[in-house]
Amino acid sequence: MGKFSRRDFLKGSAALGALVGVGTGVGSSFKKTKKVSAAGNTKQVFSACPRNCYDTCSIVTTVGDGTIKFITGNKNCTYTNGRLCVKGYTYPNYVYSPDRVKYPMKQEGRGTGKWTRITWDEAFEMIANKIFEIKKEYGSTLPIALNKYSGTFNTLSYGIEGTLSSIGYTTRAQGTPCWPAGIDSQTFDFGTIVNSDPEAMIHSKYILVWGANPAWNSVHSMNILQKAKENGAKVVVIDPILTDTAANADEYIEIKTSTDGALALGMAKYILDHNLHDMDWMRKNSVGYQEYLNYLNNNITLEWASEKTGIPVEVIERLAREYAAAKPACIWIGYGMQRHTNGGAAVRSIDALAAMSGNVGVLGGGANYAQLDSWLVNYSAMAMSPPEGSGGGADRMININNFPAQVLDLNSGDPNKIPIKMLWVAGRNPIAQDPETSVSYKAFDSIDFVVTADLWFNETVAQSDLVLPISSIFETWGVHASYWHYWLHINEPAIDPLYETKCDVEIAMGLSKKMNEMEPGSCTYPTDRTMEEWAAMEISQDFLNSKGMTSYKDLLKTGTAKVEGYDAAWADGVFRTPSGKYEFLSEKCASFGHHALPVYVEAKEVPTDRPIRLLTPHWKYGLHSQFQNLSWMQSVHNEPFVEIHPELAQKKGIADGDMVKVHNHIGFVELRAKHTLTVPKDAVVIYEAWYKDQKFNVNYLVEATPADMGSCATGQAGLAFHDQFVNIDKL
Amino acid sequence: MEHSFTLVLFTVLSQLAIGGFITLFFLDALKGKLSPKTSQTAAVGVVVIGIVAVLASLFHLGHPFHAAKALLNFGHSWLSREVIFFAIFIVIAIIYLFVSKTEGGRKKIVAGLGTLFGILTVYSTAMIYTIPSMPAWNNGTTLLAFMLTACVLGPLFVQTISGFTKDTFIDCSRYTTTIIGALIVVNLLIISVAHGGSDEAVATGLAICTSPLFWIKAVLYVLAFLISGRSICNSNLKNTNIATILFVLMLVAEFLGRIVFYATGVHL
Amino acid sequence: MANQKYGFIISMERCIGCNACTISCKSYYNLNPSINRRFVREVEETLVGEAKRCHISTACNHCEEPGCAKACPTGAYTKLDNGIVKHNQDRCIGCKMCATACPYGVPQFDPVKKKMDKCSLCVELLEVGEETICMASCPMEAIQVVDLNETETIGLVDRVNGFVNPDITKSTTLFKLPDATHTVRRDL
Amino acid sequence: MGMKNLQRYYILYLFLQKFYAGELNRLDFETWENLIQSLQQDCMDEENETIWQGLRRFVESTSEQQEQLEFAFNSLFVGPGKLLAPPYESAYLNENRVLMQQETLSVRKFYEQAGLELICKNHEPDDHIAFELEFVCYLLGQYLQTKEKEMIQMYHTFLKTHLFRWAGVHCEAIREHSDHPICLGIADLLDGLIQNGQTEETMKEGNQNG
Repeated sequence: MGKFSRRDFLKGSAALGALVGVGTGVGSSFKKTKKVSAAGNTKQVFSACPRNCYDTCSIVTTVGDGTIKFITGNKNCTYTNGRLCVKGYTYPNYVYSPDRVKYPMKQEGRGTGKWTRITWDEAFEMIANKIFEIKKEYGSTLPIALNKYSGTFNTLSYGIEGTLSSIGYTTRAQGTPCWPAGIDSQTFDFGTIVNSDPEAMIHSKYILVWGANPAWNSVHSMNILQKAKENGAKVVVIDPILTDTAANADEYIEIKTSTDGALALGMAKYILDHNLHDMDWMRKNSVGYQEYLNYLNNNITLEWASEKTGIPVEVIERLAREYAAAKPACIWIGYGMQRHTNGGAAVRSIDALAAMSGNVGVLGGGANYAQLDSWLVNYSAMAMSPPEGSGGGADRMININNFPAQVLDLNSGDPNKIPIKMLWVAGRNPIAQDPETSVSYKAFDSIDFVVTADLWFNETVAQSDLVLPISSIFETWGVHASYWHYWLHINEPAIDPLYETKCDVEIAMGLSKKMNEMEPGSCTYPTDRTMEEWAAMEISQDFLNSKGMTSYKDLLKTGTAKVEGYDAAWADGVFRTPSGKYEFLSEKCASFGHHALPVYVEAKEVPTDRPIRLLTPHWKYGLHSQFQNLSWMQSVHNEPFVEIHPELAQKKGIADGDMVKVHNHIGFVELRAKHTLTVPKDAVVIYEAWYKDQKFNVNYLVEATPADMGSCATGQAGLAFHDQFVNIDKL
Repeated sequence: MEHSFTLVLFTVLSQLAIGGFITLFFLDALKGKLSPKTSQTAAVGVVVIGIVAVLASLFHLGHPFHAAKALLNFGHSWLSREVIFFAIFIVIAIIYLFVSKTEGGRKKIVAGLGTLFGILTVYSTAMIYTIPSMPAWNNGTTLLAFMLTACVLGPLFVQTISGFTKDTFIDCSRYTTTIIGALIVVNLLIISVAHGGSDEAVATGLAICTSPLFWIKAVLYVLAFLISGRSICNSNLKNTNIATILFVLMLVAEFLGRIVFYATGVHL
Repeated sequence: MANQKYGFIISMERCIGCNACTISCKSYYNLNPSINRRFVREVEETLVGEAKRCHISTACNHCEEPGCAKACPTGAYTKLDNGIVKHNQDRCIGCKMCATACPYGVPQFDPVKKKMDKCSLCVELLEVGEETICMASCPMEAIQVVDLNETETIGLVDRVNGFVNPDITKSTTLFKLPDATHTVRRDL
Repeated sequence: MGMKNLQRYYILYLFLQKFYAGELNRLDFETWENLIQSLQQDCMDEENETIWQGLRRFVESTSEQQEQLEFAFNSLFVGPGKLLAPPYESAYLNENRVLMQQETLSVRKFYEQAGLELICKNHEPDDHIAFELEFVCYLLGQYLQTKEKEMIQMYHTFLKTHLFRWAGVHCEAIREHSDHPICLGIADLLDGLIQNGQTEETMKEGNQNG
């Protein structure tokens, strides 16, 4: 186009001279074109949902004029049957919201809102300078911390871990908030987590859904449960809350929160007393069964179990009888029931119940919790080695579940402690989602430099010095696996990245390039691959071989393929425990300070001054701080509420729809009360969610109480999210 | 209900215009009791008010410029019928302007036709709202209330006009008192019918009773009833000033009442 | 075409009140945020047997005697031979009478187009043998669009307590009521 | 319409374009003052009071305020937070406040009909106000240079069917969410141009009818 200079037609204009001197000329954003784009030119590509969700759906995206027109599920995946969930259907709204973070920006004073747009080059330079400065002062990169978790499970998003590894030894937020106690339990019992293919639940005769709410959190499995039910299986839900899952089941049993272990042991005792257990299986496949059976005989009675759980003896008896008689019977162990100070012990008791009744290794059976076996990926974006001569010796781990407190401790000025000077936040909104929100703010204040990579402006971005705009899955490549079903999806870009957004691997490559320009050899992250090459590198040869594929291109034909061999987990009887057998008695468990047997551990005591339990399960229209902020979702729901049983409400003088204050010793929230008969009379339920432009954040009420297990498999104990106690008053 | 203020304006003003015209039919065309100036002025008033009503109703539409399409469903829609009847009414009222100076049959025919279409309009308006999805409205009270609005405002309007034209006063105090009394009775009826109806009707009844506007209207009714009743036997009160006061009181009362009507309707 | 009579069958046994139908429909038809063509409502917890969460998902009920068609002054609504109550937006002048007249409050006012909007039963998809968006999107397969002339309706009901009486306009939507769930609740 | 008017509009649109492209955010105060002074000189013949109000606001802005311009600019038009006055046509015209839908694509089509395409097509929405203004300047510049009738026709049509359809609401949003004199001045300038456009439109119609 050429720049416009001072033109004849504007002779005598004083301003033009000044304007021409500023920036680029007229027409420089455009180029000449001859074509006029034809409407209706559409193509379909495979995408995949990277959210932290059981269902990890393969998506078919219809693209026209370079823009997303509509999305549906991928029919090639039998797990989803070509359907998405309510959250998935909002993606077009998500990608094209004008409120996305669009450009790298820096803030003059955290929380001031004084943002300046900068180029990626400037952003990389800022980060690189800070890294070099820290390295110079401390001799290592340990004062640099990464706090990343489950905002996206695209395996290429692990490029952010790779970024930090490629600059040296750093500090990492280690662990996972939501499921580690159960992972440890299954690690002690089976050797690791492996669940039967959820699609095999269709073969089950009896399904115990224990502390899970698939109607809201795994809707495609809910459909499988429904089909199993229509096939004649009996579906029983054990939960403190009468969830939508319970509502669609044959039977619902309200259990007193945090006493699940007692119910499992009571059922096992009944089965043992009535000789319904599978002695052959135990002899052949397990160790420590005699000690376990002795424990049942000597320590457990049904009356005791009934007293603990609040479930009548005859119901426990019937449940045990039905469970033992149905062949096969499966248990779905949810994540809700292990978010307690005795949650890991409870999962061990349930595992033991499944094992002693002969339901492990059986098609349509199992004690199904989660799995990572289908993650046949190379983590090539993540696995990076530090530059030669890096100081610090090894990465330093701090507990993700108590991150702010640990940061404050390191930054307390103690000369023996290496402080945290720089924080990189990715795939998380810790200020809104971590417990003890007020402590989070203090921890951020104690850190010199905070970089946050996100798609949305949230509380954490507001407390950052630098924000990096991240592309959505529709704008980049990806490889996605589930921690529940066995499908592996490929994700190809549907559209060009909007604005200046980049995915984590592109950021890693950009930073690496900059750092090596400034100080050669200071970063090991490779910079010479395309995103497609990175995606191709993620898919393991094992996976390709098992599917008879020669390259990732074969996977692009269907978008998804299933890892086979898991119809019945542990069917081969080869367990990954030290003994190679199922371990009723686990020395490893004992070595982590727990009882070697799956014994009952008392629930956390209810404080007298805060007698009402607060349950904060996942919300159906969102996933942590995602989705509920979109205008489409707001059109069906946009106000937080607390569910309260009418009897409790009456005692507190709270009418349906009243504004109430829920409070405890660390904070409070104010919201509307909703009467419902579906919650216990001694608890209230608030669903955790992020509502845009609203103050509500339930984490003001949640204390960072650790669960009993988690440190074996994930490095850190989980969080006892459901051992929280509050008071409630009408406002 | 949303956007109801335009509907309040339309229904009350159209009923006022129709009531006024029917009054002309009786007092002017049939009985010849009005001076040409009064009947002319009143007829102009009727036309102007009618047109204002139509303009107000257009604001209720998403696409006011396509209002003509509203004529298309005469076969089924009471709204179409209302539009057509009222349009005809206004045309006749305009014709009446030209024939009002003449005497005899032609004037009577025009006035009679106008009266007929006026009544048809009020009937159609009422039928629009007499629908099962609005239980509290779905009975004869809607029609009664709309008709009475026309009946009470029309003569008072003409009397008020006659005040301005310095015409001789025509006493309607018995009639007016009776109609206001009837309005009070109908309002009691509306509330009691609602309370005896479905959940939604009960909710409507409750909303009416708790609406401050309703109670203001009630006070205005009682006041107007007392003044009008007093004027039956007190000839000092038989004058156009009193009629004007009554007209203003009842016009305000009907506006408030109609606001309450729309605001309290509870949908199924 | 003439012998078909399309209508919805909603399995409340399957519906979990997730609103996937509402959002996918909104996405496909690019509806204004303030309006929806489907409505998911919570119904009485004690609808069947002991208390539990119950939902109902409905759209336009494509009534036999549509109140909207009777109320509409422009004749924008037509009951087609195939059972669909069609709203012709070109005719609509946005008077909102249909919204008042519909016992289910189905037609909604689109504040941008300034016209009414409602479910068309995805007629253009049905005509080419495809499923409606809601039917194809429901992760629980709770929504079916069927030819009511050809479908066994034993065990289905036309009314749900808390949802409006179908007698007024002869709604054609049928429901499979949820089974009662046996519940064991704690005594406190 | 007089050439002089068009020349003045060209300068005003160019000024707005530079502003929305973020190119005036980091000027030193002296350059800024000079720019505004010369802009005022160029606008001597302008009769629209709103435009003058905007120009006066520019003059009134202090050097401190001018330094804060970028922050105010970003919170209104760039982010990273929720955009208080989104600079995209579709943010106003699309029913869902969703970008890159038919509203954006129709702007794209308009550019294509003029033989132009954005270099950053599919990366930045085509209906960003800086692009629309640049396009307006291009059409106007072409006309002033070549006097091709087609260019001025496209110029008028584009303003009528695109920029002027939403810029008014956009200006309201600026006024609602900002108290920065320069941003408010920009809203005045834009509003003034819309007003002039409407007056000319009526005059044109009057001429045609008469």
